[in-house]
Amino acid sequence: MTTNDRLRLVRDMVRIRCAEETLADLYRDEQLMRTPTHFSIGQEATAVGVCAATRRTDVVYSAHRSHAPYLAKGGDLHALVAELYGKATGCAGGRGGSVHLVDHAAGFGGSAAILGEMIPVAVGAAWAFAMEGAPRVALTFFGDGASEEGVFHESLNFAALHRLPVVFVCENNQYSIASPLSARQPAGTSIWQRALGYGMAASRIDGNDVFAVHEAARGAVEAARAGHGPHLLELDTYRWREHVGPNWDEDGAYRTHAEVASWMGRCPIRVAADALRAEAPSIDARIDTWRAECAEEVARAVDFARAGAFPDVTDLLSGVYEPQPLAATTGRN
Amino acid sequence: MTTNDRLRLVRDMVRIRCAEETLADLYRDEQLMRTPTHFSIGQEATAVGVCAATRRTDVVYSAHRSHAPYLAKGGDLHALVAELYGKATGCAGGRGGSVHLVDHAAGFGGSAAILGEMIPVAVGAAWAFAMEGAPRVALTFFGDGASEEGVFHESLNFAALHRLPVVFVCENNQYSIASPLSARQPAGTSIWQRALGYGMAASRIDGNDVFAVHEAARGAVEAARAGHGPHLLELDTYRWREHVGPNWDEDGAYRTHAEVASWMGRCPIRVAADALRAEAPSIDARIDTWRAECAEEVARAVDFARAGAFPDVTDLLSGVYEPQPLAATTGRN
Amino acid sequence: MRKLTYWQAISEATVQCMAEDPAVFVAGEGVDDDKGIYGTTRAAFERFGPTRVIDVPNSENATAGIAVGAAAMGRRPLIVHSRADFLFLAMDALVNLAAKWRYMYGDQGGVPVVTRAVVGRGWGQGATHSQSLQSVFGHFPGLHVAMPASPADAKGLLVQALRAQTPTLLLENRGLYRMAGEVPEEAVAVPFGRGRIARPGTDVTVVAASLMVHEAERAADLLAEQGISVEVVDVRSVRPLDEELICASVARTGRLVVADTSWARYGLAAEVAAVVAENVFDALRRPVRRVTPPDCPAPVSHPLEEAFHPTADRIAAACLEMVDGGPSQVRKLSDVTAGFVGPY
Amino acid sequence: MRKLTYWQAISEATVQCMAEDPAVFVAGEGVDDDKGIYGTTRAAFERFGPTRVIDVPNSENATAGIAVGAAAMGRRPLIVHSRADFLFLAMDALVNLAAKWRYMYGDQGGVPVVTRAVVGRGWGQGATHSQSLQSVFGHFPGLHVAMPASPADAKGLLVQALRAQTPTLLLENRGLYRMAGEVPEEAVAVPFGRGRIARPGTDVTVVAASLMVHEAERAADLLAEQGISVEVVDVRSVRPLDEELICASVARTGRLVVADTSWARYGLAAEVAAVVAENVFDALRRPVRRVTPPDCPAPVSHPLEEAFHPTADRIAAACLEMVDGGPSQVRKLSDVTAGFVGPY
Ligand SMILES: Cc1ncc(C[n+]2csc(CCOP(=O)(O)OP(=O)(O)O)c2C)c(N)n1
Ligand SMILES: Cc1ncc(C[n+]2csc(CCOP(=O)(O)OP(=O)(O)O)c2C)c(N)n1
Ligand SMILES: [Mg+2]
Ligand SMILES: [Mg+2]
Repeated sequence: MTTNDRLRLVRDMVRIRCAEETLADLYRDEQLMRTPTHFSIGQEATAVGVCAATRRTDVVYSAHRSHAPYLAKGGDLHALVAELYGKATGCAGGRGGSVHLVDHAAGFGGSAAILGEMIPVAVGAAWAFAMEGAPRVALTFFGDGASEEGVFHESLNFAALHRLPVVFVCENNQYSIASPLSARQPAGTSIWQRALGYGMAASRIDGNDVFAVHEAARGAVEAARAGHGPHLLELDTYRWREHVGPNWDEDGAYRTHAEVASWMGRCPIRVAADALRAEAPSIDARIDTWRAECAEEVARAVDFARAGAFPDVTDLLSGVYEPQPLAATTGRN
Repeated sequence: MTTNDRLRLVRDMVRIRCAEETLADLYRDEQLMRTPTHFSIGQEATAVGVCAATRRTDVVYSAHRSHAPYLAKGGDLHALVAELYGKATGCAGGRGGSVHLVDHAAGFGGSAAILGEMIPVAVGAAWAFAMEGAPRVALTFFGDGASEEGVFHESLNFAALHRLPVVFVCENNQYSIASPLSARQPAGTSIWQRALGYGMAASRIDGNDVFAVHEAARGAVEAARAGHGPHLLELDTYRWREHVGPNWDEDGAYRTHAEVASWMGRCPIRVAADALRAEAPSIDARIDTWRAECAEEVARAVDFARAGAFPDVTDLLSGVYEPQPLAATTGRN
Repeated sequence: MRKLTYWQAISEATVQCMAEDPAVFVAGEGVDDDKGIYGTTRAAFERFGPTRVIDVPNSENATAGIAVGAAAMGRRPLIVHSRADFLFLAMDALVNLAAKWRYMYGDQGGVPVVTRAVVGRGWGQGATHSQSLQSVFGHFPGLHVAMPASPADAKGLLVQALRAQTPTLLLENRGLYRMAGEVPEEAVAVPFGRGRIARPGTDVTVVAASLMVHEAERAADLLAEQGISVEVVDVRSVRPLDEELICASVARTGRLVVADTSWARYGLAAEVAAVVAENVFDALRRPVRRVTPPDCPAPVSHPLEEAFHPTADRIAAACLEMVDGGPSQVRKLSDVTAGFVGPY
Repeated sequence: MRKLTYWQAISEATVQCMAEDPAVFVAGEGVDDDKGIYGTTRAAFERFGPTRVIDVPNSENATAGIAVGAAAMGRRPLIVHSRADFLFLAMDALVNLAAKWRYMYGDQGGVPVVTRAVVGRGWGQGATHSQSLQSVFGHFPGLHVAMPASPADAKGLLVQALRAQTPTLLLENRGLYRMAGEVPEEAVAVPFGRGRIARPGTDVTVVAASLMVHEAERAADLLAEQGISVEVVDVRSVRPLDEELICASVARTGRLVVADTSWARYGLAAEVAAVVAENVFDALRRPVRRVTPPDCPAPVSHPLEEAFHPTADRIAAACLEMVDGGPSQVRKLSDVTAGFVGPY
């Protein structure tokens, strides 16, 4: 990786951080984004490190914590913000909200709010690529909590059985809402090791080290593309804000200020900047510049979102099906 | 284990074999047992070896291939046969059929026809025992095919997390209906190893060697009882007859005569008899005697079943709920 | 009588039933959480601790099967889901096993698994966080399914469920938790299968459950100003369903509106209409009207969401249309749950 | 026109659609099996081999989600379940994701996953191997759900499903596979949402789907002997539902019987009754009757099973009751599927 490549990873993290922090403030203050929203603040290295290892033609699916994967894969920022504002100009036309982002042009296949739901979807996409002989890879982001869903295992089994080009990206942020891993998975075990039971390649990486994530992801994505089958990446990281919503919640109800602070000390942007300082001494100034650029970009996106029209209420029923007549009597299908 | 204990295991296998062979003949010839029936002929060592390691107060659940676990746990033979004939005297009053056997007095908690369904049920029973501090163990029989259901993994995770007294008994007979393992699970992997991903004790045993099965099961059951948590036993075995029904199906459609013959050469009764011959030279004569005794017992059970009344059609609606009035107008709840 | 909110009534029922029966325990994702599922499980956790109010992994299917197994061994599990939509993952265990257990195993005992599930609504809950599955579960013999509308019923039906031998689903609408009402101090059971006349009237019958009972009552208030008398029937449980009460009301009024939070097709509204068509069709003076969400998934965008959820206004309009010679318009109401403020 | 059995018609549709569109593939537990799901997938396997007719692990939830992913990338999966009861395990992916996909992601394309599922019946299939889930899936906007009664419709509706952009569930009753009927040689699509008058009549309307259409026709034959003229409406698809056809028929006859293989509560029979109560209530001269299984799980024991499944006899009796002054009894018929011989 060249220094420029590495700088680009940092820039992408800064951009996502800046976008999410701005959106969190607006979300809290304005109360105009009426959609349950799960911020990735503190977890940017996973999305950025992984997505930078993909091509535009590869397709990424994610769970509810979706802004970072969407933006990292190249999803349109304007369309994201408009979606949060519920506007017709949103990436899902205002119908889906924060948990149902999509950008086909960028290769972001969709995010979903039901735990584990997109894991088999990525496997199915990979199966389609394998059937076509297309050199494409499917990826799916999900949390440590989602790995407890049976469909996670069913999906791993199927992907390994057919050696499909799919990369399972588990963002292990240690919690499922307020439940720590220790309340949900047996002590002394880990998620990546379960993949070994399917004969699948798997690795555990420091998810706050964007370069390590990127290197592992590149290996996994290219191996998948070359027909060597699936890979599971378990990326240890941490969310700074509350599970859903813009606030901080280090009040001891389920985690302490000290725990949050220690992870903030390992901020993925700071970790990357520190690692780069020797080869790019101007890194801090660059970060400031990027932050300013991104603030402007986000401001424009917010303006765009605000200016957009709400979906027309008369369109409430359109798009349930491909166009077809409803029953004349009752307007139902 | 004393020689007598070992002889009793053989006797139990002979009894189950004899019962199932007789029932298979009647099932085919009379067409009076109108219930899809999955025989365990050839797989007797798993049920007998495992159940002999349990106490009456322990509870066993099974999947559709349920006669052998039911009988091995001490389930009433008369009530089994009557159930197959659909009689009110059946163990489930004729309502459940072959796939819904139950005998609470014997500690046979139930069998079910949906793959994987009884796996969490055994975990829940074990949880109840743990909550009560009762020295009881729950066990669940299921096939290699059922281990592909997500609920298998969810159940393992939960059992390991809470170190529950449950033993997972996977009868790996190499097939799910006509699908070989190779079409369903990744090459080079095995079911027992997946349990290791939950930090659970697990072992793979020759499922046609009743003594090996018994020893492993005793260890697993007693460890569970002592609070050391769950265990998964993968028992390699083979069914001789077709998946469902009384016939042979070694016609090459999905398996060959040679394959079936090779497993019949490793008949669990013959394997056990050979192993015992040195310490119990009369083993073959004993087997003949047992067979004769069991034939009589089964004949009596068949007479009992035939003599029993069908459930009264006027009782069709009873037992859906604890007694309660139906809607006066339509007889519905 | 003293008043409690809906969530307090559920909390109190849980604590009282746990105190009276040591076999009762609560399990679910986040039930031990600070927020305690809108407060409903918090008091139980504080009083009985983590051995009886137990957080579980995100494994809805296994959790339901585990509850069946625990119930088969004499425990009384109360499983809680923060959204009813997650029940699809638990449906095999609940419908193929729990519902059929007693019958299929020859009536030798049931598995009284009690499941509470929250129906989301508002603040962009969207297509997969706002579904109310009463008809989907209500279709299956062997289950009880209830939708308490008042704090008293929220308590009484839960008490009944935790004492009886039937697997039961209780659907609770998020919009109800902060509503207050009179609730008996004691743990008094409310039987399943008996509806209640939430408000007597003579011109039109509105049959509803859960949140829609309140919308119907608000519609009734509105129409009373115009001299139209609406009878509101709260079915309380959708299985068993109190056919007699519904039919008796329609026999009196001759007009039926059914209001429901789920879709019309194969929904609660369909069943109520069918019961009337079977039993008192000749009392009907007007076509039956179903007031339900339109035939689309729940959208997120605020104006669409507002148009999606059925309200008092739409119930009132449906009633008005039926009453010959009545006024053609009434003033507009705001949503009964409009008090909710974000962020969520 | 040449005749095919129901299973042959499905097989032919599958082969023709696979030949016409290389994106179509078949997946399911045992679809590559010798027996080929009652023969329906065998010809496809023989012609297109294991890369397009693919056995899958016993993982119904993942299989459904995988189908959604494959469809999102332009493939056309046809998933087959040997029993509809297994669909509970696939319900999250089908209802929470496939059904909502187009709408929830802003109408940028759908995921045309086609699912075939066999409804069992007879030979002690029992409580968990004989359920027909039309109303459970039919409740949800975004899906198409059909229940072909004839070989021609089995072919035509499958062709339509495999060419359209909507996630679709096709429920096939096991008792129909060996029935023969005229089937066009070409792959001609039958549209969803258009029912058919299976038999015209003037005295009573019987609305049914799938196997119950045949039971209704047999009941009609029987009653014709008594001078009673029964009109049989085959709805073909339960979502969309052909309300116009149903209402037009009832408007003519003034009498409605709905016959269904699933329970009355919240079932197809409820919905049809509701549609009539909404639109042509004043045409009704008699109370609506639902002929469905009684309110219990399916029992195994033969006499109970016989009493459980609704038959031509019960339909005929329901019609008779409605026709004023008609005879009070008709001769007894045997079950339309009585030809099935075991062992199973
Ligand atoms: C099937 C299902 N069960 C429960 C939930 C409720 N829920 C939403 S997010 C969440 C936590 C998930 O934790 P994890 O997968 O680790 O992701 P994180 O939020 O930590 O990123 C839960 C339990 C859900 N959306 N879907
Ligand atoms: C959820 C579900 N899917 C599919 C089936 C159909 N089915 C019945 S038995 C069986 C084979 C199961 O194989 P295995 O678990 O290995 O048990 P075996 O029959 O070999 O003893 C299948 C697929 C089912 N009963 N339940
Ligand atoms: Mg997490
Ligand atoms: Mg097997």
